[in-house]
Amino acid sequence: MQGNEACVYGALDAGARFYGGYPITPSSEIAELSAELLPQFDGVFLQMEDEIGSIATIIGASAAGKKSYTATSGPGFSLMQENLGMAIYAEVPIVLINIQRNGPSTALATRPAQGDVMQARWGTHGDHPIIVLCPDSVQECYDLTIRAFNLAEKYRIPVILLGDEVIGHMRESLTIPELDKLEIINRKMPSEPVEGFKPYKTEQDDIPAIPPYGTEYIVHISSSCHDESGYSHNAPQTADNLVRRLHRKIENNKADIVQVEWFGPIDAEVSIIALGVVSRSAKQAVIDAQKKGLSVNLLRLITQWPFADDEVREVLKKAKAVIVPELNLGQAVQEVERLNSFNTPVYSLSRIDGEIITPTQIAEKIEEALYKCQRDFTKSI
Amino acid sequence: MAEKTWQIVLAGTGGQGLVLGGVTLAKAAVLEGKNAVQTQTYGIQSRGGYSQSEVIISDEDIYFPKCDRPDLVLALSQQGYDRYRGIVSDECIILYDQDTVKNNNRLHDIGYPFSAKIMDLGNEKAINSLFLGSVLKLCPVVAKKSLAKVLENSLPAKILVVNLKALDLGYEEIS
Amino acid sequence: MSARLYQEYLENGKLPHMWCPGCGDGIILRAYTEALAELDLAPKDVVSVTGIGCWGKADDYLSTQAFHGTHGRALAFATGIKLGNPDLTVVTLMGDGDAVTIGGNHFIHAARRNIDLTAIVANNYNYGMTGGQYSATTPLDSKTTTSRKGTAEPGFDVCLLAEAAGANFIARTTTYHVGALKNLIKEAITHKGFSLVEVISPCTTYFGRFNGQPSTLSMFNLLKDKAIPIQKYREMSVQEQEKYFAIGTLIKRERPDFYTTYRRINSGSETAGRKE
Amino acid sequence: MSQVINVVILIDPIRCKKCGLCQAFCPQKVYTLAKDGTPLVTSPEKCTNCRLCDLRCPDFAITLEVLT
Repeated sequence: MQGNEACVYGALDAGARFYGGYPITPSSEIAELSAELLPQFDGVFLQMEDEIGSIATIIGASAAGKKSYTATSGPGFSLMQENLGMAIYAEVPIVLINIQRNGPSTALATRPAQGDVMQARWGTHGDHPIIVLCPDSVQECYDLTIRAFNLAEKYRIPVILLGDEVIGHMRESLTIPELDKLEIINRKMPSEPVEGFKPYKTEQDDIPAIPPYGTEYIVHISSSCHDESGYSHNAPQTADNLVRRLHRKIENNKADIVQVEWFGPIDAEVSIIALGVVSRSAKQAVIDAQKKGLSVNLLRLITQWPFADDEVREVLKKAKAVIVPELNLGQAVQEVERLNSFNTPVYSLSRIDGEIITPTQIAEKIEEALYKCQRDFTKSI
Repeated sequence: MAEKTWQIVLAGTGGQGLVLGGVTLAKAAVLEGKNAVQTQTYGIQSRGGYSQSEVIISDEDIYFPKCDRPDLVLALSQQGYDRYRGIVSDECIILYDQDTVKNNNRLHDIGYPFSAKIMDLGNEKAINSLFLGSVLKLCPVVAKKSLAKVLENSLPAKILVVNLKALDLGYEEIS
Repeated sequence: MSARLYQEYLENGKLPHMWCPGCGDGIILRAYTEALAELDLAPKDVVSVTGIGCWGKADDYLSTQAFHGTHGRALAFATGIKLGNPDLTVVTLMGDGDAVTIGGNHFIHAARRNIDLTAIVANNYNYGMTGGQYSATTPLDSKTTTSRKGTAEPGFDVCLLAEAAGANFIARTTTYHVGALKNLIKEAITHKGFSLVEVISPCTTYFGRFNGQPSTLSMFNLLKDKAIPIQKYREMSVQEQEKYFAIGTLIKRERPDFYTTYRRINSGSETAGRKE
Repeated sequence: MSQVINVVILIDPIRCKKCGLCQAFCPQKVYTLAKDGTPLVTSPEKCTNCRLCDLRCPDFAITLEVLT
């Protein structure tokens, strides 16, 4: 099965029943399979007029109670940015699958890239939290799509699944578990009386229990600054409280949200930090290095945002050198550098020609890093 | 053979069934309990542009999903041949269509008249079964009967016969 | 006769509203709430979807379910809401900017799909909230804050646009014709498929002032004089028609709405199970 | 023979923005305007409860109550 197809099966098993989207390479298989399967589950597939409408319509459907998703790629993802911010601010859970392609602009439409690392984090205007998950296999396309819906529903926030052309089109075996073995999280419902109900009122967990339209509760959902009632409220304190709470509900739950994978020996001289498809090259590089007697490991960031600060710091603290290979000119590496209070040499390895970084390229970087470590050590004595 | 990781590249032109061929091969491997990863590289043309399909088959976990050390490259177009001729190892077989590709006399070049043979068979769409037969003869990545099984599971009866015939022909005529 | 009162649909505590004296928006909101009351729709069963702009603030004063989205996208949000829960009555409240300028693409496609929802478009021929700039409905040669010497662009006819796109129910009226306004909104809501009520509404602060209509009353008198019932309008010569605009129910069609068609085409597929 | 009905017209001074529409378009001339534009109900006996002022008031400021 293809990665893109696995996303659709994941969405359906997570309970998604609404898709709104606009076809774009290399994500279109997600639309095609959704169009075929959703009616079989009493769901609706809608091909919208553009990506602005696509994200808007799934936000609407989610507000009406349907778990909803869309899929796109770079240019379409750019068009979705305004309403991505709307969903974050109004706390409407959606899942957005972005199968990254080479950019900027139309560029190489059929080739992979990881150029949207920062667009996924900061593409919409204003301060905002976001959750971004990064699959590296067909199995994870399925697993992480379910997880994306679970996190979206639990924290009432859009979750982005950030794949790339290779992961989206790659075919591998997929194991689909029994439905009753899956953990499926649904949004919490209010227990307050209908009279005087305030949809954006929160308890300690900072997560509002907003029911969908169609219950006895009256719900005001707003893209403008709003108080607990959901009605517009422009007081400075209201604006400040709202955005700080949105951040808190994610930051205070990083232990639940952030997932990483460690690969190779626990302690290593050289550590690689990688995302998505590139981590597959990195895994091969780790194995090849082991065969050569070199000490190399990999930290794979399954959750790309919020960033795995603690785990990355641990790597920076222990390793003699860190390599960050990515299919862009160095986006994730900036985050690694941000956390580098240990003066650990950090090497960026970039590729932006539409091909993926090979294990050989990483091996060369490992050797370069080790040589420099050796040389610095020799100089120091 | 147990520990061997095979890398097969199918290169040619969009519409030649290269992706389907790769998927068929990968499915046969999965049927035998092996791991398989299939990827593709294609342009913006659906028909007629350069296209390639890559398959990795192994008993072990497959990490890097692309063929960086191919065992065999099938070249059904000149572009496919030229793209790989300079970058593959000397041991890598390049199996090319001698009707459409001008080869460069590499040691492990093997020509076969795929275009002419498929015309003889009378169904151009069976070309992927033809080349898969030849690929299997040169690289025993899966048993031919596994591949035939995949075809039986996926093809309608009326075209299955010609595909099985193409598979056998491709297998028998290559040495 | 319904026992409901229009006040039931208002957040009375939020009044007085933010609109300028004499602004048509308040009149349209009044007619909308009155229509909901007469249709005996419970506020919980109605979703009012707004965009951005003066009329986009309408949800601030409504006690129905509400969705206040981004500029121009109200119909795209509303499409999702309606398809997410087809039992809801979904009404979008948009200005000329939301509906046919920044949101023009969603407008024609919502009409083409014939989504079962109602669009109440308050057309005041300019962007009131941002200070009176021209929009896609501003008539040629009108003075606005971005066309001090007159616009070089002709404006859209909102109803013709909806007609060409395929809407099921299309009506136009003005804020002077308050009885018709309420009745047309009622009919639009009950008519299955995409329904449009275009309401010509005076912007007394900007558009009127810049274009020779200095007061609220002169603008209302102009609406009274220029608006001609559709039957009478059709009898006019083309030259005469150019001086006026038609009001009333312009188009009424019975094309099946999107959801009905979608379910019909896909009927029988529900039996398939989950792929293993 | 016109039927006489008693209508009490209430104007909410907080909501009213003094646009003058009620006075301008009342078919029965029930209203007059004060110097500052405030509508005054000066001829309530003429009111036929047509409700045009109520429906046309942009500010939800007018309430008509029919006394029986």
